[in-house]
Amino acid sequence: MLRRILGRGQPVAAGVPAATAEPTQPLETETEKHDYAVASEWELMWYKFKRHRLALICGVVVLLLYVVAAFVEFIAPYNPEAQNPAAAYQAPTRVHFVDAEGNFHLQPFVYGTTSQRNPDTFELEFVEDTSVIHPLQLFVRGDSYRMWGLFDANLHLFGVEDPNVRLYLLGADRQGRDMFSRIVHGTRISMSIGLVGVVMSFVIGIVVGGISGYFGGTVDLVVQRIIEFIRSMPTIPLWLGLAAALPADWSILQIYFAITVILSLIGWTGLAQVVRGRALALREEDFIMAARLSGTSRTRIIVRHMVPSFMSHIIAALTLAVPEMIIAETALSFLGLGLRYPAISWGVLLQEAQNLRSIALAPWLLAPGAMVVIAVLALNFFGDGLRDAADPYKR
Amino acid sequence: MGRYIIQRIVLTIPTIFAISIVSFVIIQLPPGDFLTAYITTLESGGQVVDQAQIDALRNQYGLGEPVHIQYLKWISRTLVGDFGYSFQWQRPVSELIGERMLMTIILSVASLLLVWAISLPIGIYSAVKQYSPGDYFFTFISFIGLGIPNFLLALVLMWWAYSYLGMSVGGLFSQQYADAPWSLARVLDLLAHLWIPAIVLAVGGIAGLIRIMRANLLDELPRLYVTTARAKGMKEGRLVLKYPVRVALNPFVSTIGWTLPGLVSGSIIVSVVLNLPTTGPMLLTALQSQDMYLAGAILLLLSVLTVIGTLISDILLAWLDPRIRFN
Amino acid sequence: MQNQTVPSDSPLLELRDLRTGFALREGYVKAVDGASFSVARGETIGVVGESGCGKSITARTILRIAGTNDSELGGEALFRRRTRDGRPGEVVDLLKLAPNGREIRSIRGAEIAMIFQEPMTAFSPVHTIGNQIIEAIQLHHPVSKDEARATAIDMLRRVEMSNAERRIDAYPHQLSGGMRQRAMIAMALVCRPQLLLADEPTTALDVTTQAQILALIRQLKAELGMSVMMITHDLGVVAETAQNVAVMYLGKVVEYADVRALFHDPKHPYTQALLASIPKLGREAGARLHPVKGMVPSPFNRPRGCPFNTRCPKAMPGVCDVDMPGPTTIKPGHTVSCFLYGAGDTRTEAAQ
Amino acid sequence: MSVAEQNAARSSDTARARHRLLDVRKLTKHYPITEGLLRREVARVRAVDDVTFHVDTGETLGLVGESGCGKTSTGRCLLRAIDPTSGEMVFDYGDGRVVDIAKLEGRALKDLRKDMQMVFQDPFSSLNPRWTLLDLVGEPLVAFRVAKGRELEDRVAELLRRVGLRPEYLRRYPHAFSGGERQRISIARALALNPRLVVADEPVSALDVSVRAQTLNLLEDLQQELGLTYIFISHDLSVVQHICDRVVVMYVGQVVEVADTSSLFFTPKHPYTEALLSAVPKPDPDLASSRIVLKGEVADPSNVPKGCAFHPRCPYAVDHCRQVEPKLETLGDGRQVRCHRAHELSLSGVE
Repeated sequence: MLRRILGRGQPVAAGVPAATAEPTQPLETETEKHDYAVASEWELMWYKFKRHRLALICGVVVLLLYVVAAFVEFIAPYNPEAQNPAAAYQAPTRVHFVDAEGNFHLQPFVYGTTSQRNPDTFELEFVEDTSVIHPLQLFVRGDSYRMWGLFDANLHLFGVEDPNVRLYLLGADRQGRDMFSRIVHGTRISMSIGLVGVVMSFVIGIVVGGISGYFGGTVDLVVQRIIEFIRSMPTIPLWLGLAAALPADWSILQIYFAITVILSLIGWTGLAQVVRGRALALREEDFIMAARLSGTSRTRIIVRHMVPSFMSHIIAALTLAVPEMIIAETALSFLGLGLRYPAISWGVLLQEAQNLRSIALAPWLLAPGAMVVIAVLALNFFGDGLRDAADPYKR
Repeated sequence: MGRYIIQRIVLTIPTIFAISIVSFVIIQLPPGDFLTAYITTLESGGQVVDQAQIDALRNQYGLGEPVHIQYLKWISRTLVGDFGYSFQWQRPVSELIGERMLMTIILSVASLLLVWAISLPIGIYSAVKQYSPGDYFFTFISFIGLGIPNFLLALVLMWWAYSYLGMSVGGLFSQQYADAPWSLARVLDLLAHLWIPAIVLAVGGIAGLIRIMRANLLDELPRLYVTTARAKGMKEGRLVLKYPVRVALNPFVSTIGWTLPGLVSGSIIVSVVLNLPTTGPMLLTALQSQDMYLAGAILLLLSVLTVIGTLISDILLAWLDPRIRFN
Repeated sequence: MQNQTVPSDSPLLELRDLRTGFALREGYVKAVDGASFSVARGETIGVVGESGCGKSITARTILRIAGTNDSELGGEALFRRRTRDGRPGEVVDLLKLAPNGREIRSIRGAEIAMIFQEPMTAFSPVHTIGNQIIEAIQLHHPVSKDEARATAIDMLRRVEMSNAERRIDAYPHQLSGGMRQRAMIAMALVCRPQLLLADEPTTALDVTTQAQILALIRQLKAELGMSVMMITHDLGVVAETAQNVAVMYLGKVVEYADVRALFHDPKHPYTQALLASIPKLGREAGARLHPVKGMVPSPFNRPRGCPFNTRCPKAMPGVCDVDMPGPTTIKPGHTVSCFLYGAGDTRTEAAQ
Repeated sequence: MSVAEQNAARSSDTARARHRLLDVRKLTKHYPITEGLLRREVARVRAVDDVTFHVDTGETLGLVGESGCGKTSTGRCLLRAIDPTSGEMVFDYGDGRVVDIAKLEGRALKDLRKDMQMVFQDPFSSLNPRWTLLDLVGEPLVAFRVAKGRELEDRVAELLRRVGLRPEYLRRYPHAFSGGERQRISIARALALNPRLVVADEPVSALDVSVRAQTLNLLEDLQQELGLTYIFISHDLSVVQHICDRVVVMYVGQVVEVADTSSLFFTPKHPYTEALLSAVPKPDPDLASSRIVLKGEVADPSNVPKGCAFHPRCPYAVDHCRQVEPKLETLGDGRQVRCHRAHELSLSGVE
């Protein structure tokens, strides 16, 4: 409000005064002004984004999650399918710095565990064997895997050297599989399905939104009605209906793509509206007309004027659409209509937590849910920051 | 206004038509026609299949005829309330879903009311006291609320209540009322159980609408008409409620267009987790066992109800906003 | 609350070194930095200046509606209130009143009213104009809704709105720009204020509509015997409406004079430059304009010394870019803040 | 003779003899108002209605009127920024080629851009904030493949110098400039291809008073140096009087009066022109405001009154005006006016 009152025609951005036209004018802070004056859109956006501390941190978290998704085999200490009946529902292994004698160790370590059945409840109980210390180490040889389908390896980021001691950072499931390794492996599908789904929605959205905005008139009206229609439908039943029709004998990869297609079939509407809205707003901008009057070709106007003008907005909208996809996949898989065993995603892992009794017995089965929350929050805050920074020229 | 309402109602007809097509497509999606699946089910159960009955059904549903004839047969029966036959339950669909549909509506509407009752005042507070500790607190909470999928919340709540309070929070009725006929006591029992799933369902919506109300109101507060009202000598509190809040309410009301589908959507999955007698668990099992007429009917009714809800909200909005009413 | 006794022939409003500052993220803005002038009863004073000169903020500061509560105020704004029976009453310093307290609210709308540039956005879009005018009446007078409505219709008639009985129930978007501004004026004047702050009331309007609105304000001013503060960037509007004029530049009143002296014998180099830079209708066509060189400096980067020294053709190096000139009285009723006419009560930049 | 006229005369002596540059005949632009999904036309907005005027080389033609009078639409039709509904716009390239702008397509339309350019009102929205000055001012040069690389930089630097900006600003973005400077950038871009005609749509309305004069002087200087022809669209009569040689007054999509500036301002022939002149506030307290205050409001272009469009507000209207629509008539001295009573009325202009 103040800005509106104070200066009708003056940009008061970032505290730097407008440069002066008259060469006779003194320019005291020339260098400082110069930086700002020649800052491109992306630099201005970066200045603005940087001020948003939380978004910056969340951006780092998102980046980390995708790094994990890329290197799951290496980061997970074990093969996610490695079963160990003796360790069913074993509680998370405690990582110690101080041993039973009270000595401090700089390197964290764990104790071996022995299990015994409680004679009264018949449940397995786990007891730490404090006699031997097993230090946690970096770059440990362990279960072998094939990295990206390219080469075989058995190096893991961390672990315990002794193959007889299993490390369950987040406990074990019913079959004694390491939850931590499984969650790390789930990262790949859960995080990528959001990305792939958003890319697919984006393609549909930009095509439909572009057509709508380009032709305008009746086409636009019809497309708008279709979008409104899709948005007025409750999505989960629709997803369920479509997902239920997927043949049971499809491979993981087929199901994976089918699910992303199903999610994007409904998810594109939001992006189409962003694209259309921006396109309509841009059409009103004088600089588009000025470009046309300068003899610039239609293609060049689209490529050099229009696309850069909504790139930043689209990127922000895409980022904000990823968490929706992640939640949708998790929900579908959780209900058993999305990805299925042997695929590993956070949603699939959460299926184990459907039973109240198992959660009560092993609350760590909810850990994949915590990952979903972390990923979704990080993406939301990050996307929010992007959106705020998306228009550095806003007056 | 009357013209607007009629126009708006007419516009929902193609929407409902489109919904019916989508539902029909989903019914048709599983490979093979459902009768074959039905026969297989019966035979595997060791029952003898009556060929005459099969033929009658085949004729009734127009199986083997062109798709549009099948659709016409299906939709004309649906319009008179015959949603087909559930093979899994061996009962007509219409008998199965009545009460569950009612429960879904009750749950969704209760959540919607909750969403509004909570997010409106908090949104106003957050905007008026922008950057105050209270604003930061609610902003933070609402971001968290937006990030937690409601079925996860339901899971955690269930686990927490079970492990620490030793109680089960699932269901909408106590055991003795579950199958009892409606009575005052049953209604009270329902209300006693309703609030937990309603809150679980509402959290996401509350968080979202707090953000929206706050942003809308922050847009309106610096407007000139607020200054004008202040220049008239109005008290600050009354001024905020009468002008900017009133204007910010319009986009807020229009959010019903997606809040309602979201709530209905969420109620499916939350009901599965909390084992509520709504359409959710029934839809899931119907889809899993490919009991497609049941699934299709639920889908159709949920969507139509959502569209009607949106229609009501649009009319409400027009009543609120003279700029729509007179154009 | 500070009440002082002042002789009854004192002005209606007297600004003494009025200052308003805001802390924005981009820096501290001295939006108004020393505005002193007074408004006599029944007088129209013009406040002119370019965008960002602080003329709007000056008016809003008087009503205490400038920005949020974190704005910093300085100086005095002495306003002579009206007693219940309409005689001149006690004098209050508006700046010392609680920001949204009972007293300032009883002045707003009732004794000092304001109209704005954009009549579209100045009305709430979802309330009828009648609703908003009736509210203005009922805020200050204990009358029934019906009485208030009758008064409102009467007022709409006085602003020459045809079909007032019907238009009172219109929403702002149903009226044209000129009609909205009439409704705005009706709302502002319905409680018969002593002072009307008109902030660019005709800038958004077409010339012929502008002429109608200016004529209307002049006529109502005479009828109600009120004073008007006409804030505008248009020297033509000032010349036609005002008796005295304050010229503002970067938050300072650089010159104050009666309208004839200002237009025929401007003293401050800024006023002179401003007058030389506008094309005048009917003046020998083709005469070249003499623009003020450069741009208005950013409010975040005010020049040291006289705010105009960077653009002033008569700037004296070592004087004008060091110290701030104070107001110097050239003859009664004509003051100018410029070292060419003396230093006034000089204050140095460092001292501030 | 105005400065502008002198300048134009001087440049025409050296360059090209003064001749008809653009002839606009019966230009019309109607916007249909549609309703419903089928886009049924329920009414039409007569934005530009049967507009006829001409522009000679080297002169500045003013297009004045209040908002909604169609002056901006007319300007945009001339440049084919929007397509006219009907009418002719005959443009003479001066090298033997004469074209009807309304009929140009493709290559030929693009060629026109070299000779006709536009300066916009809003200095903020008319410059893409993501482009540097080099890109912005160089855009037409790139589009027509006139220059690239080093040569492009030199040409743009020269253009910047010409409009009073420092050539070092080449790499800067528009956000570093104030409104007045941005308008200079806009002017530099319009001049890049050395056009013959520049349509300036309210080029100074968004600027502060002191900056306004700088920009007007710049436009005058450029006209003198480059022998430019201007169509100057404005609602501000004092600016129009200052800069224009001839003036076209518009009201609700129609031309109501055309005359050279001094005749129009001192002896208007149309009652609307008279009222307009009288309504302008004059920056001189001694000029007694004996002003004609028009009743009512500008007519709605989608619902133009029958007869003369101005009759509901006209103090001189007679029955005939309410019935019959007047034609644009040419008076003896070459002035044109659309009024039944033009011959009998004696109207007053500015003193």
